Amino acid sequence: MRYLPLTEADRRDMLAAIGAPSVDALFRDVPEVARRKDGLDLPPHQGELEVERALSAMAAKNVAAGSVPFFLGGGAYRHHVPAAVDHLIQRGEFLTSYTPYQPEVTQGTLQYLFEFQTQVALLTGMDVANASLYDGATATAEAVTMANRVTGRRRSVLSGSLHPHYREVVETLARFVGFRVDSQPLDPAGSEDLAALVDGETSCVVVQNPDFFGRVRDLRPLAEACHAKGALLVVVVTEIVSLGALTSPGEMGADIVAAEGQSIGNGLNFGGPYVGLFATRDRFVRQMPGRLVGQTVDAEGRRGWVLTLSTREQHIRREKATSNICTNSGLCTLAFTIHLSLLGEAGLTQLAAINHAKAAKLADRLAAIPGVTVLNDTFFNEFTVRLPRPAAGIVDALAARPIIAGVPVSRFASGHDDLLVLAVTETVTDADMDALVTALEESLR
Amino acid sequence: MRYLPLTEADRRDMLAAIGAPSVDALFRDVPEVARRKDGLDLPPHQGELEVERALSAMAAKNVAAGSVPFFLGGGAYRHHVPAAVDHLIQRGEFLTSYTPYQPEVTQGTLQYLFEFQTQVALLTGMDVANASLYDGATATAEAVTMANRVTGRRRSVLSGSLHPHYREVVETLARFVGFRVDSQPLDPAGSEDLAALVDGETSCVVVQNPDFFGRVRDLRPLAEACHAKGALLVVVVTEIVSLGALTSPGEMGADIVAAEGQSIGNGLNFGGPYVGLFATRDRFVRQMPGRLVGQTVDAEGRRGWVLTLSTREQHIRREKATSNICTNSGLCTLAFTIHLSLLGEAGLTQLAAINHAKAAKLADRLAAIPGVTVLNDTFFNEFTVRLPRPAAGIVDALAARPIIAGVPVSRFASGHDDLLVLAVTETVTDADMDALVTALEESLR
Amino acid sequence: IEEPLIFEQGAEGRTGVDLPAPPAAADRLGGLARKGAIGLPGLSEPQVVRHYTRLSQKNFAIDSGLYPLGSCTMKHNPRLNERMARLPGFGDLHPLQPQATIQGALELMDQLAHWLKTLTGMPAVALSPAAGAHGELCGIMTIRAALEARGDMRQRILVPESAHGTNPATAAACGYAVESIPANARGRVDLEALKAKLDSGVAAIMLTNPNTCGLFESEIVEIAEAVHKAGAFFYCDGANFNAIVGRVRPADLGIDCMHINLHKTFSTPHGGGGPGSGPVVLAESLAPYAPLPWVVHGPDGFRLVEEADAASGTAGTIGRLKGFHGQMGMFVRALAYMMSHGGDGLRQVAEDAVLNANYLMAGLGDVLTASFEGPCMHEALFDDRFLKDTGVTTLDFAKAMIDEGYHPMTMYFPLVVHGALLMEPTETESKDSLDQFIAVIRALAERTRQPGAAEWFHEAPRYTPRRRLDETAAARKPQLRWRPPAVTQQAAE
Amino acid sequence: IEEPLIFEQGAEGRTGVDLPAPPAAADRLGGLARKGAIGLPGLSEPQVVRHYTRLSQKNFAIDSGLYPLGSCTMKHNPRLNERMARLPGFGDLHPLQPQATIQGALELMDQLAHWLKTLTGMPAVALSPAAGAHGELCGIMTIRAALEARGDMRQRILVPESAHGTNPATAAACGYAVESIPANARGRVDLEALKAKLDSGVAAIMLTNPNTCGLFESEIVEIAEAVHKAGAFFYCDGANFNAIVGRVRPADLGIDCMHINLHKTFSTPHGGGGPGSGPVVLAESLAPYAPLPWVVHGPDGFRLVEEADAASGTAGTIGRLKGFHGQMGMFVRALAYMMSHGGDGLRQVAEDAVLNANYLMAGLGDVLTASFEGPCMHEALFDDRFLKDTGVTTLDFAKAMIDEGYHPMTMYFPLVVHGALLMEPTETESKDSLDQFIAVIRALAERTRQPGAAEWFHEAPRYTPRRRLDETAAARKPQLRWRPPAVTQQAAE
Repeated sequence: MRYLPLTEADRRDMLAAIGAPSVDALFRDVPEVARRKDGLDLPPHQGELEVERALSAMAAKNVAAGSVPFFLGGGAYRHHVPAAVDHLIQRGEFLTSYTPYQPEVTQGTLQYLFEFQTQVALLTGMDVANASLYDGATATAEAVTMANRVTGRRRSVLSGSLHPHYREVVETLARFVGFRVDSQPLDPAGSEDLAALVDGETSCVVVQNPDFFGRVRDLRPLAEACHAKGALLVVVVTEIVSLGALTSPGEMGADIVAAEGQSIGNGLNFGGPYVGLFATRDRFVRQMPGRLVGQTVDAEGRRGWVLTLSTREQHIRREKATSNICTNSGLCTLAFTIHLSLLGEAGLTQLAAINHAKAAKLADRLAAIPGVTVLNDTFFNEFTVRLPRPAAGIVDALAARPIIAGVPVSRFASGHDDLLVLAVTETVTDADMDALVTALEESLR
Repeated sequence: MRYLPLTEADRRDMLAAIGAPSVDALFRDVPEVARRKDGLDLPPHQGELEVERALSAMAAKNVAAGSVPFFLGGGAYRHHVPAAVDHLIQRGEFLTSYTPYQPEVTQGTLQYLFEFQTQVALLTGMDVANASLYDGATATAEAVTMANRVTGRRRSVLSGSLHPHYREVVETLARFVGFRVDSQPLDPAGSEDLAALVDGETSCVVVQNPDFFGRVRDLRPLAEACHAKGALLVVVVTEIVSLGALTSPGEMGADIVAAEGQSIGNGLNFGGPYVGLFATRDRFVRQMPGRLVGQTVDAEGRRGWVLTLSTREQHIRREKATSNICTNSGLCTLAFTIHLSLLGEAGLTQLAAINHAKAAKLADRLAAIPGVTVLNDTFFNEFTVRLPRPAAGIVDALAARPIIAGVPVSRFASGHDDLLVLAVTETVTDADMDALVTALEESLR
Repeated sequence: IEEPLIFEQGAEGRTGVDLPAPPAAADRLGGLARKGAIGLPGLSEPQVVRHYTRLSQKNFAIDSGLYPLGSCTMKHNPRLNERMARLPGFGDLHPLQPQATIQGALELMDQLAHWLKTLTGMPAVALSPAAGAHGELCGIMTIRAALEARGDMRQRILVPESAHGTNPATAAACGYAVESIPANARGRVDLEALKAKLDSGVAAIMLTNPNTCGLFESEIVEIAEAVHKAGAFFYCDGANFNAIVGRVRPADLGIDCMHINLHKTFSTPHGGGGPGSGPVVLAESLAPYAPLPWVVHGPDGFRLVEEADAASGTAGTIGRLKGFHGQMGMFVRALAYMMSHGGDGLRQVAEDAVLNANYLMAGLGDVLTASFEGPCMHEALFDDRFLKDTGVTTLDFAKAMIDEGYHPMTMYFPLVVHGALLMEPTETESKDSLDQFIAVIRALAERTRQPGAAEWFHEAPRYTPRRRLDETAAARKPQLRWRPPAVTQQAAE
Repeated sequence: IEEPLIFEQGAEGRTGVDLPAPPAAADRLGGLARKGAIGLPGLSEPQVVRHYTRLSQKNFAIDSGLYPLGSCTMKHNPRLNERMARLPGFGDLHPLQPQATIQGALELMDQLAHWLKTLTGMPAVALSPAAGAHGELCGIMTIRAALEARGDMRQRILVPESAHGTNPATAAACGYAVESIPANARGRVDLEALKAKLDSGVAAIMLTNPNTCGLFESEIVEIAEAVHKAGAFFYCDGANFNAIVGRVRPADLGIDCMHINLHKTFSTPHGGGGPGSGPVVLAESLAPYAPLPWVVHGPDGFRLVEEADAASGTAGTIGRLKGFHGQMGMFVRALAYMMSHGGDGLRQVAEDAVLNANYLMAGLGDVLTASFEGPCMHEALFDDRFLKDTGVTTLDFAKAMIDEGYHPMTMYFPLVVHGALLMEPTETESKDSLDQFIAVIRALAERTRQPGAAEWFHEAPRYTPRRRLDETAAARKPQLRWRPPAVTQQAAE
């Protein structure tokens, strides 16, 4: 048992020191009915080599994104993460430490969280950001409940171009917490009029930008409509790299930004762990969920950092807390912060430009295929095409070649069988695009 | 230029501070004829993604050992290295530090080298070991020159079952340093009588155990013969894991042990970097090559470690040094030490037992194939078979299946075309053996 | 050594990445291209590597020493698990890939579910919750859904005084009124007080077992019976499952629903505060309400069910709790951990964890003040009676431990004892390590009785990158981000 | 915190690995099975991880701060290179695999050779030397082989006073007598003194350029001409190639042979003292003598030539210098580094390295005492005149730097100046970093003039895991390994 340092001799000596006749005696408070004398029906311990072999065999049954031409987005994006990021987050001092409750010996964690909060605030154009939530979807749900708290209202309007998973998570919460959600129908045409839906009972409107179909929206009119009725505008961003190229939600009048940070620093990981970004205006800070790091001074007057405003949190306020959240995405946050530090202003804006230009290139190439139309006038690195046949079948056929062509909208809702959402990042090569175009042409023949 | 922190503005400011009109002015001592105004004919800088793609494409043109049934040894062995080893050696404090010349800030390196020296001494059964050399072959050459220094003689006898590369490295050195080497012919039969070759001019006999063909030898008679004539016995070990099962060279009377440590902690790496182990008797310590760490105390009387006996070394003694060696295999040494710490007494002996038992199993299975005979009565995890056809052709044919079947002796010397040396470690599965046996049977049909 | 913020190290135009020029193409941003600068600093790779290396050196971690933070299970994190999570087939897999290309991932989820179900004796598990508190939310929602399905709109949830703060917070988040149950003198739930509160308005009880005093709820079977008799559900906070894994199956205790912190019992790294993973095991009565997605066996291998639908039996689901399918990276690590230990090793984990805690209790019981009589489970709870009249507080004592090279234990929790010190050594500490720790704590405990102790302890820690930090100032006027000096100056004017 | 040796932490039967039981089989060890125990300690994985983590925390490294060790080129080590070296196609490749299965590896070696040849202007390169000193051995052997081939048995090698110790040691190891050439007042080789020694008995000169004073040998072309006129070869120690890479090709200086420390110029990690890699570039006249193996293009792709043989043109080879084919792991890292920088970036490397050193020189020239005038190359050399009458030695000064958070520069080398301080910042330090360093050194230099300075400096370092260590005691009675306490006790009696 390579992880267990006690030897049989240690165990004997320790039982003697405790004065217990056996380990069983230490479990004497367990009711007789629940004491398992025999082992469970599970395999015995195995060495590293054996475990590695078994798990590698499972992994080999999957098609890794990097091994094929790959055009999937839909809330998770394949970007290149510099090697230094993974190297640094694996340092034991980061990997194996806990929530920084003891600031004197966790200044490392606290300082990077402070840097993270600043980066997120800058990116989103907001005043202040927290130290992360689980992911973009749960951050969106927290944004809605926060808007309810801030406004004292209990009706929120969700755009039909919000990522369907995000919508569903908000709806689940609404059902059990007991607030009202007006979810608009899926809106590939971009014709919904959200401003018209805002009324005096509305706590917030939730809108995604770029939206689920990839469309870029000018949110300023909507922000004005919300504010005119005392409602908040919640802006969701699933592809945070887009903010290297686009006007920030803050500039367009957002009151809360809930975003998925996976694109920076974090791998696809089959959907998790990811990192939920959450930013808002200074005046709402005491209604924010999640952990916050603040600057202060130590006993000798030196600058330092601590967890702060924890009177919002469950471990202090218990049932009166702003949220039950206790865990953040610490290590994913660190990866985000390191990657964004490496990128810097110049790197992020150039990365965004590359993503955009490559997506534009693919959009033009696909539009040239007979029977294929590109739905979007505007987009960042993701767009939607209408195919002459159901997209799901084509995606499955291309997967066998193997090309991962995108996500069919039918995966989330019926009635849009012919729509396919594709994303293009800096990792996509011209050869990848050639392969997709050729394969698509052939499958449409 | 991601690795270069100076900005153009920095460069301007710095030149001003220096008082130089341009960077070119700083290179004014370079003769005009050698100043390159234009760039060299080399590609321009590239990002991580591009470099990773190019190198991954090269790597993909190789057949990684772990991806196929694999039976190659011959001085490099594929063992499973626990994940903790690579994790720890990549810590920046180990990876990016220099030779521990400043002991106050390198106690980490010094302590692990001291642990390493102790581990090597224990394994080999010798009094003392140095902090490593480049690899087993160069360690063997250093052993011979050290024997020359110790005995004041200039003739060494090399066993015909010494790894051919090791023999060649000693011969190269002998030619240029100017000492005599009696290399015995390749000896698959194990019939050479080395004791008879020792005379009053002999500084040392060099013998490998287990030898190149895998044979395990009792070296005690040879040690006695050497010592009787005032010569030293140099024992070479290419598979250090064998010492978990075998009587150590020290117990059999070796005066110097030169060994390859790759098997513990280090990957195959296509032949390097590896780690040369070098151990000897206390009385010869001042004639040892390479770095040594010794225990001492600091100004407050606390135990600590320093590089010591450096008066043997080139940076102090210059042309009078025991060797010109300056670099060791620091990081490989660390990997060795960590892996061996994880193994411990129980782990190493069990690992050796598994290797041995698996090799025995394969030997028996191959012996059962018509036309195939196993040459060795004794072996550890490597043995030699005689095939009814030239081994090289069979190895190439099996490589296409793909199975890496072993090393044909013809790779090193003519006249032994039918011999194939195979190694079996804990990483070989029953399925691997099945594949080899089947393929071999088929190719011999 | 001081380490400035990255914002204080940046220079314009410098970057830590090299990117090719973008292909020329007309902009499709619809006039919404960013106009101003973002304000991010430019650093080179060497600067970034050094910066975060130096920051890491200001942290204490399991890898640096004993980290006896009670209730947090700071055990060794095997590096094999990190390597496995980074296999391209897991780490570089998109959650929305076609099902044919993710069969190994679904198999892994199925395997993990199998282990969790076997270890708990429960028939179903929901994998998607992202953390313990998220698992609680999931559990309480399934309970509410089950009650609603039988038309039973109960309004209250009972929570012991000693509970983690997440328990009442979760109950409240789901719209329940929270009622506290007192502890008895033995540090367990007062069964009679509980029974007194149980009626047809109670939806559930949320109980931690072993509880946060490090004690096994010895009357748990009776509690379960009483709860079920009242028509309520029994939610168990599984944060302390480490103490009993392989020896006790929660199903055998009458529990209906329990979250499991993979980052505690199954050793996925705490990572400075996350990510976690909080799967929830469910009894037969709650299984139909499990959140989406479900992994099911189909004719062509494994299949993800993502939409509520009668055909797949998911019509009762509470719906989706999280984007995509759960914390896959943590699933891989947890399964690697389980397979490494095996059934036999996990049982040994519980035994050694409990043995280590009792050894601490035995080694410190005469100098500190144990709150309850022994034996404890995986953690040893002391209160601050031993500090009486010394002028030293629990906090002071903890800070002094830091200077001795240890991370403090959990303090002031659970709330049921005064000035609590809750120590959880975990099973991955050696006897040598515990002996050294005991010696240091004993010496510190003795020092509290010496003259000048109050002042000496109050000054601790002395040898850390920072001395005690002013938390009050931080909260009074929060500075939650860096701003350029000019702006700060303006603000100060 | 004290960290015991692993031997002091072991327990019998404990292990950090889990291995299956070996299959039953009769022993084929010929009666030589090990009888006694080896004496290795048993530790669990958590203990081992913590032990080596803690040891690492006692080290200074580039990742922790400026490491201005002159002549060592302690520059940033990119992590991409570590990742590339670990690709299974490189890291998990056996050196004796069939050629068809190693084409990518041979292509990589060929590519690396191409870069090295282009950067140096030389037509051939030997990749197998394992380190700089090994490369020197290779170079001197090829020179000797070339001389022997023309029947010219010269006996002497000329080496400047300022040379690295490896130069004379290598020459001596190859059986040559070593003669020293003095430096002139400008810190360069004294051309006239050199010419006076050059005769038909001289096999070669070994020169470092830029030299160890951080200066370019401005008369190097004249030196080369004189050497060649005498029928000797010009060996260049390429340790300082970093200063000129991309700007100056050694071939254009008349050099016949030069080793290149991949771990310096091309940033493979120093790793606490190794492994290194020391390829040697060779002029046309020396190329036929290059050591085995050679990578050649064959009809079926790349091929390794491993035996001397007229058909492949390798008949003249000096033979094999090392097991297998060289430090492949370092080749991958170096090529990744070269490709990342490109031709343009490497030139910038040299420029920034030289700029940084001159900036240090300018910033410190008035408080320290520079040994020579004029722009330096990649390192700044000072001597100890500034310490005159202070009672502070170069060593003391260096140890005081440690307490300020810096690794000392190289001390007492080169030998041509008194109490040398040789500082090499490298191109991967930022201006901010240098400014901070300059400020600290200036303050220290001022402090040497203050009362009590001698004592204060002599007491440094104070804040390190250990204070100054007694090196004399270590050498007088060497303890080079741990022994169990009982044995130690016996020995002490």
